[in-house]
Amino acid sequence: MEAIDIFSYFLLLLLLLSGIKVVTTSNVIHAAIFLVFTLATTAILFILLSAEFVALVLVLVYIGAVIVLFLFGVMITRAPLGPNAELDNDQNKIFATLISISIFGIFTYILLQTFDSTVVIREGTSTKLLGEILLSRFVFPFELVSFVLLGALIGGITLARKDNALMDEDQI
Amino acid sequence: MSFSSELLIKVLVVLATAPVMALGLTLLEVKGSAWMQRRPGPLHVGLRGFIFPLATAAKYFQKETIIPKDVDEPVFKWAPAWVIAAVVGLFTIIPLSPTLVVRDLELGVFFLLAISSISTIGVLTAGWSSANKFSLMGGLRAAGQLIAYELPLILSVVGVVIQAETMSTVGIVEKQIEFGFPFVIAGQGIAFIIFMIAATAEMMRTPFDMPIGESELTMGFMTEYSGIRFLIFYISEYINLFVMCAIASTLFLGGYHIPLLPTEWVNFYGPLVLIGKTFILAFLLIAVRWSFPRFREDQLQTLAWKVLIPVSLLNIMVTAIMKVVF
Amino acid sequence: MISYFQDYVTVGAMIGLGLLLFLVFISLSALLSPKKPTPEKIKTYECGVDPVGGGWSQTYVRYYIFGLLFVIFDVEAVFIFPWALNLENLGYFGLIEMFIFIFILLLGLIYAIRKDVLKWE
Amino acid sequence: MSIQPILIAAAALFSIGIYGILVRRNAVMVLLSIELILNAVNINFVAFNAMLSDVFLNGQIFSIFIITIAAAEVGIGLAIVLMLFRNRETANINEFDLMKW
Amino acid sequence: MKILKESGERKTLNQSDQNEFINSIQSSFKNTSYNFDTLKINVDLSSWIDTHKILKKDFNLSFFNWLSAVDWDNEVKTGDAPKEPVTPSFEILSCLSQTNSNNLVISSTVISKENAEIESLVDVFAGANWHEREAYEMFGINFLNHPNLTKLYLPDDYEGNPLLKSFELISREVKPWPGDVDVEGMPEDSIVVEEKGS
Amino acid sequence: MSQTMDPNNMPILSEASVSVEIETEDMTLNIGPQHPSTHGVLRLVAKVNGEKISSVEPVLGYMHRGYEKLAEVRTYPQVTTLVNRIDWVSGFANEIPFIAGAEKLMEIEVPERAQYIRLILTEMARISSHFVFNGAFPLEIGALTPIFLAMEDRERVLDLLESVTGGRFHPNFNRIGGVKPVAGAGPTTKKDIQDLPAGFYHDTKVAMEKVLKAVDTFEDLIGGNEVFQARTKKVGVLTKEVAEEYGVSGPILRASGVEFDLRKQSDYLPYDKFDFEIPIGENGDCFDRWSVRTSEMRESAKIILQAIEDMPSGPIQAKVPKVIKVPKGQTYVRAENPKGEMGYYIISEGGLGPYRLKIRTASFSNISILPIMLEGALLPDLIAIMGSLDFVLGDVDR
Repeated sequence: MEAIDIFSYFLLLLLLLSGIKVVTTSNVIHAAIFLVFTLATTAILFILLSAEFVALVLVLVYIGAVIVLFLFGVMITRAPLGPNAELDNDQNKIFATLISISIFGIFTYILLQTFDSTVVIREGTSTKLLGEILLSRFVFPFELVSFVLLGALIGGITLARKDNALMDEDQI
Repeated sequence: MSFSSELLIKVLVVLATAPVMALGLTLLEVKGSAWMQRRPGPLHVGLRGFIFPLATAAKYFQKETIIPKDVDEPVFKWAPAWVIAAVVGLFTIIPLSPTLVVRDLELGVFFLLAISSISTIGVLTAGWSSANKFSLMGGLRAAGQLIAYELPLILSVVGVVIQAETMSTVGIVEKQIEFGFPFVIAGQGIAFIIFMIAATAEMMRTPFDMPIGESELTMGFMTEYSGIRFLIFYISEYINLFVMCAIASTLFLGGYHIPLLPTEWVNFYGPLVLIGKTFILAFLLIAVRWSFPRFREDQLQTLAWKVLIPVSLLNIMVTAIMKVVF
Repeated sequence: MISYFQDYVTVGAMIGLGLLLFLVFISLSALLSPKKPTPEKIKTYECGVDPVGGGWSQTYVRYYIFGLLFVIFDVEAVFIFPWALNLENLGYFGLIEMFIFIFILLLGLIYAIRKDVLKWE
Repeated sequence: MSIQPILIAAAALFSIGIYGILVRRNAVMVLLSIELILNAVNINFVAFNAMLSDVFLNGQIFSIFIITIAAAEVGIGLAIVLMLFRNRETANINEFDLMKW
Repeated sequence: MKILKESGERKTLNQSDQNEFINSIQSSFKNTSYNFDTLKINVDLSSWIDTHKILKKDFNLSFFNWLSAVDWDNEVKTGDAPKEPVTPSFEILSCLSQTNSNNLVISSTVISKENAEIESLVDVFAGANWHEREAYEMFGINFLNHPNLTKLYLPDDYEGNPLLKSFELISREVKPWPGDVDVEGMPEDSIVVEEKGS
Repeated sequence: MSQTMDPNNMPILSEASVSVEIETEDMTLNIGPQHPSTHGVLRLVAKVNGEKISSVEPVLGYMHRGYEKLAEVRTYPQVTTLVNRIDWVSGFANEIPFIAGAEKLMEIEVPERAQYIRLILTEMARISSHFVFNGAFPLEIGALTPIFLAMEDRERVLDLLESVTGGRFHPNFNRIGGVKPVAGAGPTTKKDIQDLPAGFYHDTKVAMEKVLKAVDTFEDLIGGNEVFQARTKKVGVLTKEVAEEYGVSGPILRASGVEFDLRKQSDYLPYDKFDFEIPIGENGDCFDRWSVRTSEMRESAKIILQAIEDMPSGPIQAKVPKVIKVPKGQTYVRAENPKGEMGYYIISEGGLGPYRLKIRTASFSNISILPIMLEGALLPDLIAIMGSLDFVLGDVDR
């Protein structure tokens, strides 16, 4: 086994641990920070899978922007500093554990059945090539993305604005 | 030389230079501000005041680090780490010559933008975890400002990438040598100005220092920080000043090269040229800092969203048209 | 491929160096500095009076909108970079593609400006 | 390296996300859990891309699109949470029973 | 860039204008006095608010200078007692002036010490707010209809009204009044000075 | 939407979503007493919603020294030492109205030369006070350089004040009936004494030219700065009606467009002998307040230059009794101080000290408009507005 494989296993372990912390920690900000760790390990994993551009996109968009948005959201919804006992539905815990473990079980079974010993191939990806494909083969989804983003922007502004649309139009 | 020993040497060199550059810029700042304010500045500490920054840093090592009782301890304690890690990570792509570079990444510029966005989290969590109203407001202002000015920073670089057809920093400098002109003359003058404004805002220096705004928020997100953790924020600020100015000179001012100098000797004069350009740019920012009051939060956001971002998008379009048509 | 991994080992080493600097600073200071917390010292600073109210209340929704705008334009930047690298190959086709893309997002910015969410009353 | 451990880890991350969605009471935390799920999907795409050594980079480009859409999703999702928070003064999803009104 | 306009003509003191103003005040109000360049109107407690309204409206005294009180008492713990016996009472003083001349009026009314109450001027002059709060804490005078009659300077748990003549200064117990009167000797004759300072 | 509403009792949807705004418990922010920009120990209890201020309650009294009470147990000459500590940035100017009031009650005619010396020193106090303002105000909105330049220039003026009075901040130089001889000239009783230090006229001329130059520098460096203009223009607008009602005086009132300057309208010092202008503002915003003060420095320098030109010779001290007893009477004397109108209402019952001394200070009235001006302002504007009011806590609390 190569060193890089050992490192990959270590990363996967780290990924799962931080993922578990995201859903179990009782502090909202800590959860967001553990999500950063999850994403950072994912980014390293991407680099190992020779997808460097995707890894940096993950860092730029997720860690640099979406997490900040989450932190803003947490602060605006007035999450208390420190642990918050009321974060979880305690009565759901057993049920949720059962469901998630069974999903995991089914997935694992299928995966083990399907991909026996297929090997990942680590070879370089040219970002230039990626751009070329993105703008030729995927040109339609690419343009569509701009509409999705525009829609998200308008929708988000409409929802988050102070004089809400609900109040402006629906109220007589 | 094997890769690992080379890496070790490079890391050690950066380990030595990063704090030295920070101290050098601190000295430039204190002496520059003193010069602008008609006063002598530090005089009595060591060699005519020249080891004053070192003495200041040494002082912080001996100061008690007070951790207030209400803070969210792990977050509070680690917040400076985000900032310094992001800033030091940027040293990777600063080229002192085609070969004297920690690593010339293919995605160089993109890497710069991705990594530099990490420090936002450090600042925001620092403000939040302090459990102090001033810190919180400072942290929010800082985050709002960092994200607002990250966009012009990113977009102003795109013009350079279009012209250079590469994102590697060495590649960009080589392209400028090929051109014969640095990009600031060859079409990216507006982008350079936007980059410098955005970089000033990213570093939270006057006139964009309202996250710290000591007359309003006492010390902004750093209010509760003391001792060594304050020093880490402080030193990161100056390392960041160095990095940003070095990147700006690389992208826009021809980096390690000056026209007419023989390119085969670039390993000798390259570092000096780059550091020289960096310090000149840094001095420009220092002069700006000591001449202007700070903007108001809304004026700052208006400037970013209504002026800088549209203008930088326009710059991209114009550059792209020039590139395709000619 | 070797070079590619070396690239990112270097990046990892540099970011690690940042963290190392942090840890070295912290531990050096822990050795050199005193630690004598007193109740007064570890109180939250609020201009010399006892803090009133909780440390905190919710903040401007405005910041959220800035964050949203930023996310959207950040994503745009992600697409612009591969485009910028390939402009020569793509030619006029790429130019028009990206102009439509930028134009649509600019509409969003104009919408935001028109709705006055960037204004502070 | 075999692709199995990566895919299994992604599946595990997916299940963790599901667990989070079911257990968490705070709406922001539910959104965080959704991010875990999307991240698991991304890992799968990139891993498949590497497995197939796809010349068209379908997997990578798809994951970029997913990241993009996820960003938009978070933007809208948090905006909805904020609006509900305004109405109900809480980010607790148990109390978002608007249909009862 | 000059955004200021500077007043062109020089205003000099106009004695006749001032006399005219004093005459008009004296003809409108019965009980007035003009001593040491200070025009003072003594008004009844009942017409305290109305007087200010009239002064503001009819006499253009729109500038609110100050409001305060005097504790008239024969038995004093601090300072000198009045030479001639006075009726123990509070005198409320308020000062209004014009903003285009040196004209200035001091209105005065007297309230009893037992029932130290007076209508608040805040509705006429909003600026009276803090002055009345000061008088409230310093003298214990109650201003009726004041929006926020709380202590201005002193801590909330402070007891006593410092400016009352019956309020002792602790330092004066240690060193009784008038203390050592340490007056610098004044010159016997007026001195003609040689010009030396150039 | 309050949480107390029972969801079951809510009739229709439209009512349920009436209030869409977040019900904010506004964050209570203590600005001061230990805050970098409150000029001392002022405390503002501000209710803020994000960056916006919904209400402000100033809390005073951290510096209250009870001068009105203390004055009752002091003799008249002793009171001057108290009063020049009221507004310590322009200590000399505080003495003038009190001394003038005592002289009025005693019916003493002050020699002209003493009047001129008082006038020169008052204007110097005004210049030094405005220098402090010109340093502190930009500092508060984030420009750090002007304060160093201002302090350097103020030093020259303070040196002059020191050379005459022996004190830089608290000169205690006025005597009832005149002024003291120059510092170090020996007892006042000596026949042949020196009243101004040697070389005073020349030094003053040099210093005033420097002041004029400094004013030009400030108008360039501060007033010409785009960021400064953006921060101060249209910010903290005060209308003249509100200003008058609250008794706001001095440069702030003049910035709001009211042409009211006691130096022109009153006769406590012989200002009518000099040629000078009163700068008036148009908009009553922070920029005008800065601009009025800065222009005033130029006018003050002009007055001083004129005064040393035609300085009369003669005595500096009128004849007064050895132990000063002020006859029974009441008077109100006010003066145009750098911060605004300062007045003393002296009630004398014929004793060694005043029976009651009401001290009307400018800053007290000037900052009483803070709650109105700050309502709805942004937090950075709070600092700009506070800075533009140029108050001194000693002048507020007394």
